[in-house]
Amino acid sequence: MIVEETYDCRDSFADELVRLAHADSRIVAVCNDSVGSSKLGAFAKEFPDRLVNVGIAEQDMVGVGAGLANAGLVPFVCGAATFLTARALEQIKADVAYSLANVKLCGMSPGLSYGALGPTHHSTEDLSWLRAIADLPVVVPADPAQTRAAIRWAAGTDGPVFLRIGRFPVPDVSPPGDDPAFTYGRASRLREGEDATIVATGTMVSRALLAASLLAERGVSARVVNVSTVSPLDREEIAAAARQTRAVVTAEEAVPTGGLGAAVAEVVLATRPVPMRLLGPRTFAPTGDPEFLLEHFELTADGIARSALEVLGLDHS
Amino acid sequence: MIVEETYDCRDSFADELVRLAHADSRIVAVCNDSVGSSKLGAFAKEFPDRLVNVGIAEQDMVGVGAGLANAGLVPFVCGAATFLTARALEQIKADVAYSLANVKLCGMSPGLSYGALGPTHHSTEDLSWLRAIADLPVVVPADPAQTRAAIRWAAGTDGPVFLRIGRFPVPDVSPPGDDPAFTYGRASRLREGEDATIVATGTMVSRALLAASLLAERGVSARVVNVSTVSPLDREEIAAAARQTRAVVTAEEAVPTGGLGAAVAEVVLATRPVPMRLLGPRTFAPTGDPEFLLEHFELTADGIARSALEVLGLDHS
Amino acid sequence: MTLTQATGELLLPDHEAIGAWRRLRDRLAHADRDTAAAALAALAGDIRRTVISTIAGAGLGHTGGDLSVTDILTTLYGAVLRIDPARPGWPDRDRLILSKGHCSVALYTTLTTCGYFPAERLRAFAAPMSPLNGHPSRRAVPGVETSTGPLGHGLPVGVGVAVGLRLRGSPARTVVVLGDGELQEGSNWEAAMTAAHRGLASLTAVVDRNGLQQGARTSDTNGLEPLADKWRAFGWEAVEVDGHDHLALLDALTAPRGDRPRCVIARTVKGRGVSFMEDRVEWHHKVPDAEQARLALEELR
Amino acid sequence: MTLTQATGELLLPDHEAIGAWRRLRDRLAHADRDTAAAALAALAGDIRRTVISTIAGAGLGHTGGDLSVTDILTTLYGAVLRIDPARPGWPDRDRLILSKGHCSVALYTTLTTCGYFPAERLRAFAAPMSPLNGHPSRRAVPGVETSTGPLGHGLPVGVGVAVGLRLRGSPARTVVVLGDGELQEGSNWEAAMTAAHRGLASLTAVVDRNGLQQGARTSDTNGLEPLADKWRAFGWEAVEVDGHDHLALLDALTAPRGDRPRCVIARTVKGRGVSFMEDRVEWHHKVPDAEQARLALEELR
Ligand SMILES: Cc1ncc(C[n+]2csc(CCOP(=O)(O)OP(=O)(O)O)c2C)c(N)n1
Ligand SMILES: Cc1ncc(C[n+]2csc(CCOP(=O)(O)OP(=O)(O)O)c2C)c(N)n1
Ligand SMILES: [Mg+2]
Ligand SMILES: [Mg+2]
Repeated sequence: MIVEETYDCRDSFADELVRLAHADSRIVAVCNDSVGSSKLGAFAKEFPDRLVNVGIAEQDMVGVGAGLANAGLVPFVCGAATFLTARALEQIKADVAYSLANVKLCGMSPGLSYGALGPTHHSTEDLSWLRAIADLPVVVPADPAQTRAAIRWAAGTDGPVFLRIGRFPVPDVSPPGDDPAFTYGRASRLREGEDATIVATGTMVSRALLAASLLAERGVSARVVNVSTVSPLDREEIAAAARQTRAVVTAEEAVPTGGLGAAVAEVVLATRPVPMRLLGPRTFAPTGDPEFLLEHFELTADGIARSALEVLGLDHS
Repeated sequence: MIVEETYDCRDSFADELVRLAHADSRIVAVCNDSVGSSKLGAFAKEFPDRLVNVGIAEQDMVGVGAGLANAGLVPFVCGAATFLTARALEQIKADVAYSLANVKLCGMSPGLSYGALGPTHHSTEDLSWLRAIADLPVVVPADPAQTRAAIRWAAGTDGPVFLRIGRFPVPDVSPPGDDPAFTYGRASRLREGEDATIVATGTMVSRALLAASLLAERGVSARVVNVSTVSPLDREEIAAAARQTRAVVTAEEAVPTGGLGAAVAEVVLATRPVPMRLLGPRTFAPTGDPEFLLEHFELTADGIARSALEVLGLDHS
Repeated sequence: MTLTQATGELLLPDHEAIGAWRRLRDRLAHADRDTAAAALAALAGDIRRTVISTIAGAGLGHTGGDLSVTDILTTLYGAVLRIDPARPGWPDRDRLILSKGHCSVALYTTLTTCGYFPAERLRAFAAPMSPLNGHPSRRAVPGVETSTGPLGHGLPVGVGVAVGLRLRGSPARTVVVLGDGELQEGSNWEAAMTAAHRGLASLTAVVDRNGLQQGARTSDTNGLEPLADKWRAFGWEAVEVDGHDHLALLDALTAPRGDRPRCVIARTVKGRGVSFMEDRVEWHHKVPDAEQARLALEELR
Repeated sequence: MTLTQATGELLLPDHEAIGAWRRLRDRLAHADRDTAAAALAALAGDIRRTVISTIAGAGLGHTGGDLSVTDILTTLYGAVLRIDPARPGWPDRDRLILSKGHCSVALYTTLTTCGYFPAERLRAFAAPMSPLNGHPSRRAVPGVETSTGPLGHGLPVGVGVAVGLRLRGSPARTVVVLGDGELQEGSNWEAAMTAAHRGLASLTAVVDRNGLQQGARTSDTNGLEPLADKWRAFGWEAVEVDGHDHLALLDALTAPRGDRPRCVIARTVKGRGVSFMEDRVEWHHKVPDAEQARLALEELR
C-alpha cells in the first residue's frame, strides 16, 4: 500500500485566511475561545485587532458576526462545528441566512474527528441542520486545494456561507492543474465509471477513490463524484449519475438521511430511480478514535466498496 | 363541497395533558412564557405548582426539563416549535437524546402556522433538525384523536420524545374505531390505492385524502399513508408502497429534503426505486396567512394531486 | 445569491416625508426644551394613531409593546440617530436594532415618518407578498439592519456592529432596543459581557421596561430585578428614566460617555396612551376590533 | 427505547471501594478539623495521581482543569454529598453535575474512590467501545446524572433537578460544578435567574475559578469580574473561598442556607499540584508524556 501524505485542512484554511486578510482589510475573524482549535494563532499574531474572540458564547459569536457584516466587514466566524451549529442555529437562520448577512461560518473539526471526546463533540448532524436552512450555501472541501479555493470564493462572494473545515487528515484528491479546485455549486467527477457512482463529500472523497480501485479489481467500474457544495446540490452531475450508472452510493461523515445522501436521493428519484445506499453514521458513536469510528460506521474504502457491490446485487462474495 | 369541522390540535393536547396529570402526579409542564400559545392555561389553573414557566429562555427550558426528569418527574416541555428547536438544539441533543432523559418535547404551532409573523416564526426546518438526532422519536399527530393518543403514549414511555403539535385547523382523519389512533413507529394506510402512494404527515394528511379523491375522479387510484411517527420511520409500510404502487409523493409542512420526504426516499431507493416527488417548503416564505402560504408552496389537495399526476407521467391535462 | 423570499413590491424612499423629517430635525436642533418636547409628543401621537389603525386594519400585531416603545423610537429617530433615510446603506449611519422585533408596526411606522418608505405602504402590513411581515426583515425593509423576531438576537448583532464600526474608524453609534422579558434570554448576557470587555462606548441598549411579557408580569414569570445592578455587574453604565418622557430619554441617550457601553432602562407602560390597554397583559398581541380602534384613536387624539 | 450507543462492558459497583469510602465518611463525620483536612488531602492526592496516570495512559484528557477541580470534587464526594454508590439511582440522593464535562477524568476517578465502579476500569478511558469517553455520558457511567461536554448545560439541568426534588418533597440537594470560562455561556445566566426566582435554596453552584479557559486567561478573553456581583445581581448568595482548602470548601458547602441558591466561587489554580502545569494555559488539554507524567507523579507524592 502506498502511504500518501495527508493534511489537516484547518491548516490550509488558516493559511489562506491570513493571506486574504493581507489583501483585504475587511476580513476579520470571530471565534469562541477556539483560537487554537480554529488555527487562528497566526491570524491573531498578524491582525490582533481583527480577531474578535467572544469567549465561550456561540450565540453571541454568530450575532457578532452578523453585526460585523452589517458594519461592512467580512467576518469568518470559526468554532468547532458542533457548537457553532447546535448552539447558534437560530442565529444562523435569522441573523445570517434570513438576513442575508455577509457572514462566513466556518465549522471546524466536523464529523467524527473529535473521536473519543464523544458524541457531544461529534458534528454529524450539522449537514442535516444546515441544509434545511434556506439561502445558506453549505460547502465541504475535500482537501487542501479545495479548502483554499473555497475560502477564496467565500471571501469574494457577498452573502452567507457555511464552510465545513475538516480536521481528519486527508490526502490531495483534486486533480493537479484543476484551477480553481473549487467551483461553487459544481460537483467534480474524479473518476469515470459505468456500473455505479460513488458520491462523496469531505473526508470521504479519498476513501471513495480507493473504493473505486477496489471495485475495479472486482471488475466493477465505479464513477466517483466529489460534492463540495452540498447545498445547493449540483443536480446535473447527480442526474447524469442516475442516468448513466446503475446504482448510487453516497458517503459522508454525517447523518446521511438529511445530509448529502438525502440531497442526492431526491435527484435520483426525480431523474431515473436507481437503487441507492446512503452511508454515514446514524447513531451516537461509541468511544474510540476517529479512525476506529469511521470503521465502526463502515466509512472506509472497504465499506464503501462493499455497499456498492450490495446495491448492484453483487455481494455474493 | 362539504365543509368539515376542523380542530386546533393544541386543544386536544392541552386537554389530554390535564387529564393525564390528574392520574399521574409525576407529570409536569415546562414552558417559555408560552402558557397561552401552548394552551397551558387550564393546566396552570389545576396544577399551579406543576407548571414551570422559565420565561423567555429556551435553553434553560430544555435543561430544566432534563433535570425534572432526573428527579423522577415526567416533564412536557412546551414552546413554539421553532424556538424550542432552533434555540435549544444542543440541549435537545445532549441533555435529552444523548442523556436518554425522560423528556417530552412539545413543539407547538409548527410549520407555517404562524403565517404573516414570518419566517423567523415558521418552523419548517424542525423535522430535518430533529430527525438527524439519534434516539429521539419524532411524532407528528394528524388530528385530535392522534394527538390525544400520542400524548398518552409519550407519557407512558420512558425516554425522550418530540411531539409536533399542530395549530393549523385540521379535520378528523383517523378512521372511527381505530384505537389507539396512534401507534408508535407505525404508519397507517388511510386509503387503498394501486397507482401511486401519497405519504403525508400532520396537517397534510387531510389534504392527501382530498387529493386522492381528486385523483380518483381522474381515474388514478392513490393510496394514502399517514406517517405519524416520522422518526423512526415505518419502513415496512413505505416499502409496501414502493413495491405495490408506481410512484410516491410525500407532503409535509416542513423542508422535505431532510424531513419526511428524505426518510421515505431512502426506503423507496432501498426497496424498489420508483419515481418520487417531495412536497414541502424549501425557501423562506413570503408574507401571508397560513392558508395562503400552503397554497404558495403547493401544499393543497390540488397541488398534491398535480404532483402525483406529474410523477406518474400523466400531467398532460 | 438569489433571494428566495418573494417580497412583492420594493419599498422606496418617500422624498416628501424625508423633507419633512429633515425640517423637524433642524427645528429640534435649535429648539428650547419645551418646544422640543411638544414636537416629539406630536410625532409620538401620530405614530401611535398609525400603529392602532395599521394593526386593526391587518388584524395582526403586538399592540401593547408597540405603544410602550413608541416614545423610545420617536426620540431616537426624531432627535438622536444620525441617519439619512434616502441612503439606508450609508456606511456611517447610526444603527438602530429593534431586538423586540414583534413591535414591528411601531418601527415600520416610525420609519415612514423619516421617509424610508411611504406611509401608505403600511396598509399592506401582513398582506400576502407584502415586504412588511409581522417581524422586520432586513431583506425587505429599508432601515432594518437585521431581521428580528426571535428574542435575544439584537444585542449580539449590535455588539458586532459596534466592534465593526470602531474597526473601520466610523463615528457611528449603535442602539439596540430590547424588551424586558426578552432579557431572560441568556444571549443578551453573553453580548453584554462582550460589550463591556471591549469597552464599546458607542453602544447603547435601551430596555423597554414595561413590566409585562407575553403571558404575565415579568416579576411573576422570572423576575429581573435588580435590573440596573445586573447591567452594572456586567460592566455597563446603567441609568433609569421615564420611558415616556422624551426629554429624559433624550438626555440619557445623548449624555457624554465614558469608556463603557450604556444601558438606558426606560420605565414604560405597556399599551401606553390607551386607557383600556395600559398595563394589561392581554394586549400583548390582542388586536383591537373596529370599536376598540375607534375608542383608542379618540383617546390618542 | 433502544440504546444506540454501544457502551462495551457495563460499569458495576465496586463493593470493596464502597466499604472503604463509607468508612472514610464515618471517620470524617466525627473527626476534628485537622484530621478531616489530612484525610481529604490524602484522598485528593490519590485522585490527582490517578488523573495523571489515566490521562498519560490514554493520551487524552484535560489535565489542567482536572487538577484544579480535584479538591472541589474531593470535598463534595468525601464529605458533603448524601449518596449511595451502591444505588446510583436512589431517588433521594444528592445530585452532583459536572458541568465542565471536559474534566471527566477527575470525575471518573472520584467516582471510583466512592466505589461507583472499579478503579481498574479507568484504564479503559477513551479506549474503543469503553463506557468512559472523553466526556461523561449518563448512559454509560453510574453516578453521572446528565451527559455533559458542551459547556453551559449543567446549571439549567441542576435547576430542573432542584425544582423537581422540591416538588417531590425530597430533602436531596443539588450541586453544579462549573468552569469559570464556562460562565461566558448565557445559558448559565438564564438558569441563574430561574433559580433565584424560584428560591432554590437546595441548589449550589461551585465555580472552579482558575482564571484560565481553553486558549487564554478569562480576563484576556471575556472578563468575568466582578464575578460575585454578577451572581448577587442575579439573586444568589455568593461566597469566595480558596478552592484548594478542603475545610474552607466544606464550610462554604455546608453553611446554613437562607432562601436563595448559593454560588461558591472557588479560587483555584489550573494544573494545581504540578509545578510545570500550574497556571499554564497550554495544559488545558495537553497530555503529559511519559517523562512529564513521572515528574508529575513525583511532585504529587
Ligand atoms: C426566542 C423567542 N421565544 C419566544 C418568543 C415569543 N414571544 C414573542 S413576544 C414575547 C414576550 C416579549 O416580552 P418583552 O420582551 O417584555 O416585550 P414587550 O413587553 O415589550 O412586548 C414572547 C415570549 C419569541 N418571539 N422569541
Ligand atoms: C459550548 C462549548 N463551546 C466550546 C467548548 C470547547 N471547550 C472545551 S473546554 C473549554 C474551556 C473551558 O474553560 P473553563 O470553563 O474555564 O474550564 P477549566 O478552566 O476549568 O478547564 C472550551 C472552550 C465546549 N466544550 N463547549
Ligand atoms: Mg415587556
Ligand atoms: Mg477555567
